[in-house]
Amino acid sequence: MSEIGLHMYLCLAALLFSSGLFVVLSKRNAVFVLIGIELMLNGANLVLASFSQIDLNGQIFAIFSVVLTVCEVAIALAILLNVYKKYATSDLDDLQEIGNG
Amino acid sequence: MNLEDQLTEIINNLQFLKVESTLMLGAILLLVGGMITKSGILIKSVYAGVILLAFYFNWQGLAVGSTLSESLFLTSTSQHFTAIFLLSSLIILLYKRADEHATEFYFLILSLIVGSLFIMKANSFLVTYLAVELTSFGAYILTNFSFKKKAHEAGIKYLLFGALSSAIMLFGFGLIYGISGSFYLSELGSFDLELVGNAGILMMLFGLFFKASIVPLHVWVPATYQEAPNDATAILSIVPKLGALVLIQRIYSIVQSEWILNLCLILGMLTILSGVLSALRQSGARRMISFGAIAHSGFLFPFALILSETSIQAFWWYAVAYAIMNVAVFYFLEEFESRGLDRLEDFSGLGDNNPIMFVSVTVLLISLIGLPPVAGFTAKFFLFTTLWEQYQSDGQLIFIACLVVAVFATVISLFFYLRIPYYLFLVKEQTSRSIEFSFWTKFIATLFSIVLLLLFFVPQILTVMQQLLKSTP
Amino acid sequence: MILIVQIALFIMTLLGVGIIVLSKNVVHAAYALALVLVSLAGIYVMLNSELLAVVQILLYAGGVVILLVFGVMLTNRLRNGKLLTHSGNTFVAALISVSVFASLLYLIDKIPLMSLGNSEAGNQIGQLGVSFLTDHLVAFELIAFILLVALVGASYLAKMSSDE
Amino acid sequence: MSIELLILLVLFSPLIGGLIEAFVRKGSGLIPSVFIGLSFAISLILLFVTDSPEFIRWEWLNSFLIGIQLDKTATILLLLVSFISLLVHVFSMVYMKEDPGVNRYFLKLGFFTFSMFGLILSDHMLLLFVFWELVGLASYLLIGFWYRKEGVPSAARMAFMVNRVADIALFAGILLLSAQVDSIFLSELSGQWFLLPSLLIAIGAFGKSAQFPFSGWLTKAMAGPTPVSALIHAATMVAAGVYLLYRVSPFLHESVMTMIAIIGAVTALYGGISAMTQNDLKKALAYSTISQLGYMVLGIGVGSAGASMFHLWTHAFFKAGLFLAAGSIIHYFHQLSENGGQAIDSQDMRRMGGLKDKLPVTFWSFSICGLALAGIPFFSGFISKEGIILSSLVWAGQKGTLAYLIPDIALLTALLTSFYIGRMFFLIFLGEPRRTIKQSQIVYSEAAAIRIPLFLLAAGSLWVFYNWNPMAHVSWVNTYFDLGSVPEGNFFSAFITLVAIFLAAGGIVLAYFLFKPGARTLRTYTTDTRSVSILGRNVFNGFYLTQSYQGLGLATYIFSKKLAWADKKIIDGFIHFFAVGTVVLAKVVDLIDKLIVDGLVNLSARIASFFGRRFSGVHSREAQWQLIWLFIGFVLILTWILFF
Amino acid sequence: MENILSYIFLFPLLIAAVMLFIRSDSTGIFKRLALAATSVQLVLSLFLFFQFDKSTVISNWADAFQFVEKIDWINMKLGSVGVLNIDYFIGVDGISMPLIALSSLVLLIGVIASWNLTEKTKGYFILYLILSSSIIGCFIALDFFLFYLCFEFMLLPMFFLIGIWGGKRRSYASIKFFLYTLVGSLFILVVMIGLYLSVVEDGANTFSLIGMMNGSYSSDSFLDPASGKTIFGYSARAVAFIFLLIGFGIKLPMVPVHTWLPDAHVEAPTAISVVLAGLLLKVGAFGFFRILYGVFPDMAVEYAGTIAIIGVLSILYGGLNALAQNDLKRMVAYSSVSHMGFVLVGLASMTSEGAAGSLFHMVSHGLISPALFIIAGVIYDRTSNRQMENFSGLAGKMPVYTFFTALFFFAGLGLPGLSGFVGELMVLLGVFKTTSLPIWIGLLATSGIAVSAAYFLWTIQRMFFGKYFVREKEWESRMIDLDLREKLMLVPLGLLVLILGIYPRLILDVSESTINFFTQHIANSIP
Repeated sequence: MSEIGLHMYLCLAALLFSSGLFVVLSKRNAVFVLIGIELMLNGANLVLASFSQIDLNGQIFAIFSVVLTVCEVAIALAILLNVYKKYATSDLDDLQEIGNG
Repeated sequence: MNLEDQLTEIINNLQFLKVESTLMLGAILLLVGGMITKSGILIKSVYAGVILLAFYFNWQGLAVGSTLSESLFLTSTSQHFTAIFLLSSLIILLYKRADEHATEFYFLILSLIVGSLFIMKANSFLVTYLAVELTSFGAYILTNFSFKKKAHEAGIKYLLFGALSSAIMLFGFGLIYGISGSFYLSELGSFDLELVGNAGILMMLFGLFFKASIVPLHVWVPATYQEAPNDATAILSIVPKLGALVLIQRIYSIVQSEWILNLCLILGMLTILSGVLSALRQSGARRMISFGAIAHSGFLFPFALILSETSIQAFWWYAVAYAIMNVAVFYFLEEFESRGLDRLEDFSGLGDNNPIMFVSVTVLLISLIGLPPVAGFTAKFFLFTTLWEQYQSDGQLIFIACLVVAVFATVISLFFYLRIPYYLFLVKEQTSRSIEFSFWTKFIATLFSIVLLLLFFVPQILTVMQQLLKSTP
Repeated sequence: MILIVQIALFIMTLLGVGIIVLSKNVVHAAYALALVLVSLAGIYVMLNSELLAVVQILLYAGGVVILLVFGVMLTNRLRNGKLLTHSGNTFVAALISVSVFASLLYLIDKIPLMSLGNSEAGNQIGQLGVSFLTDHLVAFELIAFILLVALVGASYLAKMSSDE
Repeated sequence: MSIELLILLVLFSPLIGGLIEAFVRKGSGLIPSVFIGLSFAISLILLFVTDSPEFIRWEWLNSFLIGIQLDKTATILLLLVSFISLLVHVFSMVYMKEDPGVNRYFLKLGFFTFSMFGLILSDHMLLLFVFWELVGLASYLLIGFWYRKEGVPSAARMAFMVNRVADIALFAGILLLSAQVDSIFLSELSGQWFLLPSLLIAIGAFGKSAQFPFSGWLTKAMAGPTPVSALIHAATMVAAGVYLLYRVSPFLHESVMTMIAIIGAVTALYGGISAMTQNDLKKALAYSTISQLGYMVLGIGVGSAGASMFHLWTHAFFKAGLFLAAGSIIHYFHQLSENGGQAIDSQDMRRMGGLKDKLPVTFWSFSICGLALAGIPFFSGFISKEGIILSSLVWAGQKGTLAYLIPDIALLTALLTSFYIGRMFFLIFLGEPRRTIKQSQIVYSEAAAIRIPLFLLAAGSLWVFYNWNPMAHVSWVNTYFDLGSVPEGNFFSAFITLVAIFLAAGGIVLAYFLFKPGARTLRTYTTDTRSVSILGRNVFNGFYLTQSYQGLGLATYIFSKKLAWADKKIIDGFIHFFAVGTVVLAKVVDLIDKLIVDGLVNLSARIASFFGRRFSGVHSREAQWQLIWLFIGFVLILTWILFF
Repeated sequence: MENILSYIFLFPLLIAAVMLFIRSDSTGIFKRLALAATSVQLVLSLFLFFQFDKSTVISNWADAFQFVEKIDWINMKLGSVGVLNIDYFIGVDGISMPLIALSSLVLLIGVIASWNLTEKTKGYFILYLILSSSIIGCFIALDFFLFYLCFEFMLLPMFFLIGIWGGKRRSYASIKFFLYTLVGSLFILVVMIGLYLSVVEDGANTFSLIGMMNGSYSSDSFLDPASGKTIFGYSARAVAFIFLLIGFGIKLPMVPVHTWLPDAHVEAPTAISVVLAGLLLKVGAFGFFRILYGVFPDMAVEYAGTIAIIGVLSILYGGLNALAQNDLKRMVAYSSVSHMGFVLVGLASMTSEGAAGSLFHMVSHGLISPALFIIAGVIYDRTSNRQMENFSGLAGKMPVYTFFTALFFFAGLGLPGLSGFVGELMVLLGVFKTTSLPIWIGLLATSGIAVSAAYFLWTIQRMFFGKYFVREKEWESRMIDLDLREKLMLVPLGLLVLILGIYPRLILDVSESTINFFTQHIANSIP
């Protein structure tokens, strides 16, 4: 078979997930972190889509998840807007006011 | 089955969505109402009406088993916990809340509850995921609702954690789905999940751990609880947490694998320990209580993993006690914070000032520690009993370990919970301040402590309540 | 042919990911994300998930990326005319990511082989539509409510931020 | 009146008298004296009406009987105690008249007498122990009577503590015994006891009777008022140990009996030597008492308990007499110092002298009692002491050669005894007053309350009351003590008697030569405190004819000095060291308590807070670090699931 | 008078509830109400004491209890455990009867001791009355849950009473106290649950202590002696026993878990020290009687040696520590440790003499130690100081005070004729009589008496004898002899100490049949 097999898709998904994770953990900018999360979610979606060969449920799940992601990003940006307003930065490092004392 | 039959059946089964539908429609009604009027009282009464109606429906309707094309799975446990959610969301009306954000606030609270109800009742992966996300969205937004600087910080952090854990969860669903081809929780038990499936379940559980604030997904709790408005925090600390635990209980009852038990109990112990140990060093009242709430998740956790009848009932009992304690404790914090009492030192020597209020607080804190004669003790007592009994029946040492950790943590929790009464009564006041509370506040405070005492002395109230829920008309 | 397309899509995706990981500029990253998303849409098509691909392009590539770019614009000060960010904990982050990746690969390796592309092309959209209103009615209802919540929440928050 | 009632009357009337004196009608001791008199009278009646032992028993603890008995021994001892107590009460009426605490004093005295009666009447060993302790308490209270004076409180405490330690042994012995034998009623004792209880009980007796090495407390006890010393620390309480040994001696383990004999002998010698160089009047008498108690214990050890009890009886008379005489002397000097307005040490014998004319009754009674003590024929001491020496000889004959040390020591002590009492006599009464006091201004005469007791006690020290034969060694009193007989006299015994008389007389003569009025020793005695060098001057300027005597005397003198020092330093010191050591140990234990036991608690708190800190790292403010923590957890768990 | 026990138990609570509704600025009323409440309590318990039937024949633990009241309290279905049945189940036997009488007396005296309190009287007396009820409750509870409730509920009032009204380091002391005893009670809680799951009565699991003591285990349950279950390789019963030993040992207190006691005593106000020493320690000891020995007689036999050694250690260690103290109250506190050691030794002997002696010693110590704390309080009230070296020769200045001090000191050091002696005597009789303990234990325990004499006498010498001296000039004017209030507290205690010393059967008769059954119960468990 000349086509790329299921496993390759899954590996791509894993790669997306892990590199998203790397971005989340290492980039300071909140938007960047969001991008990382998007990557991770896409990785997960890819898993679902790959398995949607069994029945349609996988695809449906993925569609719903895309919708949810959009909502999430919208909320995140709304909050980020507020944060920027108050902190004048969107670097997570600079958000360190909450703590003991 | 042809489409027509399917649709008819769905229409027939829609009645099982009565509670959720009521809440959702009520939420929309609230939103619409908010456009018409800014009157806080009106909004609150609509909210109360919706909750009461939902409560009525919850009391009325009971079906056990899967329904709506297996999307949902109803159990009596979920019905009981629905009652807890509704009641506690009713109680938060006692909190002071300016009319300014009332519409959106109560709308989001309702959405949060809907989400949690679906978490408990979800059967298909999709609904589970959506319910978790719905709950999270409500929670993310509510965290910002004090519109203070730090609130947004807490909000964005909460959201990032949440999104991450939902990504993990989604990946987990993908794996389970891929390996089993199944799309329903109730079918999990009928497959050999093997390694991949187990990893998927683990990743799925991570998402639930996040909701239930179990180690290591508890890190968002202190910041969120600290910065969200108090009434929102009360709900956040009760509703999603219990919902997730109920779902974990159901998942475990389906899968029942050894490793889940061990993993969860170990994480439960870690949760307890990390909660109490971290709380030791806090100097802000609310932050300390937040860590206490983490510890309580750990205390609640074993119930979800022990499937004896005792455990199920004790779970309900502990949950009720926990709900009442948390609603009460955040009520008090609200009252104190509005008078500038944030840090523990601020409480110095206030004990004489307003005995009724502060004695009630002390009663409440004792209950949180788990000492007699208040409900918290009975709850802990049931926890210990459950663990003992489970150990007695299957002899796994991990239950004893859990018991030891729980006992040990109870001692430590003495240290930090008691610091508030310590400052109140034992530390002498440097400058004389006068803190006044309204009669109404004092009345509510007393009521809370009376309820806590009553639950200790007449614990059967709750079983009777359970019975009442069961004997639907 | 299909293989070439597939490989191209894979390469595009990897390219996008690489840019995101290595870039310091948020805007570049956002564009790279768009690239990744579009390529993924292509991959979905390869996986016989056309509706998903459509949704991906419409919502993700169209919605999310634009939102993100706006987000970047609204919430970042320019540094030397560029939207640069720095990163930290790179080593630990890389370590964790690599170990996660390794674990996932290990898992994937355990998944039994399945052949692709044997699903009936048929009336997939129709089936999906029916399934939305039957099997996944609750989810459908729920997502509607979630959209409402997100809408109300996000707009309210945004409003509050601009009010002050 | 039934005998039970009489017994109870005897027992309680001193206490009632004391209570009335202290709380109801505060007088100067008349009422307590009357009540004691009542006890004495009843005792006298009891002596004649009691044929067979009387028992009173009651259930004190559940199914645990205790009781009292009145047998012959008890009656005669009751008589003795009540008699001496009566005299001391009367004496005290004058002696203590001006003391502000006189009412308290009589209460304590009454309490003591009550306890002593109880001790004598006890049938059950536990009851005996009860009164034993009460007697000790009374002694403590009376020694500490002048609690404000320097050294008095610590003296009282030391006396009580030394007693207490021995009492613990007795207590343990009794308890051990109660578990091993059927009955611990004194009247029902039987069999041979095991070593441990025997030993413990003997140790208890040694404590109360000031035997070596417990003797130290008795000299300390002299801090109390002198009449008290006469009653408690000479006549009655200290004899309680002897009494107990008398009661249990037939049942004691054999080796313990030998030990008793040895301890008695050692104590007798030790007391005698120490008494020789004392300057303090009461100290000298105290050492003498120790020595005499040693005799009694020795007697019990050699199996002639009856003889010991007889010596107890006679000793009670002459030693009480001596103490009361001492009290009279001290009282005299007190009067002098109060009237003359100058503080003087009223007990230093070196500064006395010439009191013969000032205190004639005292002089005569002291002489008689002193002769009795010295063991001169025609006085009671001779008869009783002879019994003990003879018994020890007989005993030694049965035991073997080495055992002859015991009678030898007894004889040697007889010499020492007469020497020191002679020395005291000469120092106090003869010659000129070695003290410059304007005595002429004061007219002092001995009050009747002083004269009568002295007279009676002196009279009681004469031989006639005991046996018409002045050379006998038994008397009618012996018939009241039917445990342990006194051997019959024979030629050998007559020889020994002669030796004893010779020794006694020799001692007095020796003392006369050293301390006669005008003797060189005395001239510098008052001023020079370096007594060894005084003796050195004696050697060269004095009696060089008896160089060898002097050499021996010097050695003895130096040795006695050393012994006194040793007594003070080593035995007291040992007790002191023991006390200090205990305190040090206690401090160390306290430190351990603070550091380790508490330390553990604090340590665990510290550990808890350490972990608290580490955990709060998870809750650091940096969101991404939290995420990293989260994923470390995730990876760990995942790995666990995957690979295990 | 049918529910007399309930009246004794609940009357103070009722009065406390009444106090809640009185305005807190009317200070005088609270102490009077508290006095009334405790007086009524005392009268009722004296009535009970003399009504108690001493001659019952006991063949079963159920026979031992009189004035039994049993009301269903909590009755809820709890899953597979069945019905969670907790009863309001109270009664007295010969062991608890003397302690109840003692408690009501000491509590009354405690009220008198706090008569001069002016600060926050309302809170103080409410807490005090709650404390009284809990103490009595511990002694009369026949339901383990009820017992535990009362046991635990003594902590909180105590915590606040020490923490709010205490001395300089009160917060440290109160937290230490709370921590220690909470740890102890959690140990007990765990065992309690285990017992509940193992003991059945009438076919249902039960908290009934009678059922537990009678040993009606459900077959093959965890703590059933016959089942031979183990935890970590140790016999389950042994583990439970050790847990209880620690739990009640902390309360007792036994060495080495005693260090909370000196701190708590020193910092507590006089009245609270009185209650603490007089009663709370007795609750710990009562736990030994009722639960350790009552429910686990087989383990008690097995661990007799351990308990005896701990007891002897407590006696000597406590005594030596007391000797080292300069603070009067601290000295008394350590002496309590020493004295409670006798209770352990007596119990370990497992003879009726030893057990009765332990009980008697508890009562006797319950009279002596409150008095000693009152005595320490007298000097503290006058000078705010308790260091022994700051005082000397008080005997001349304060003769009545000195008299009482000496009386109670001598009672403490076990002088015959006073109650302290009887307890020690009986304990030692038991120890020497039993065959299960070596002789040296008895000898060491006896030597403890000498140690106690040493520290008491030394204290008398230092503080009361010698030349009159007080450290500060300003104290001079305050060194007055006992006033009426103080005499009112000390005289009854002194009289009782004397009476019990001479006529110990006042207590012993009451407890005789129960104690005999108790020892027989232990003896029966020896296989």
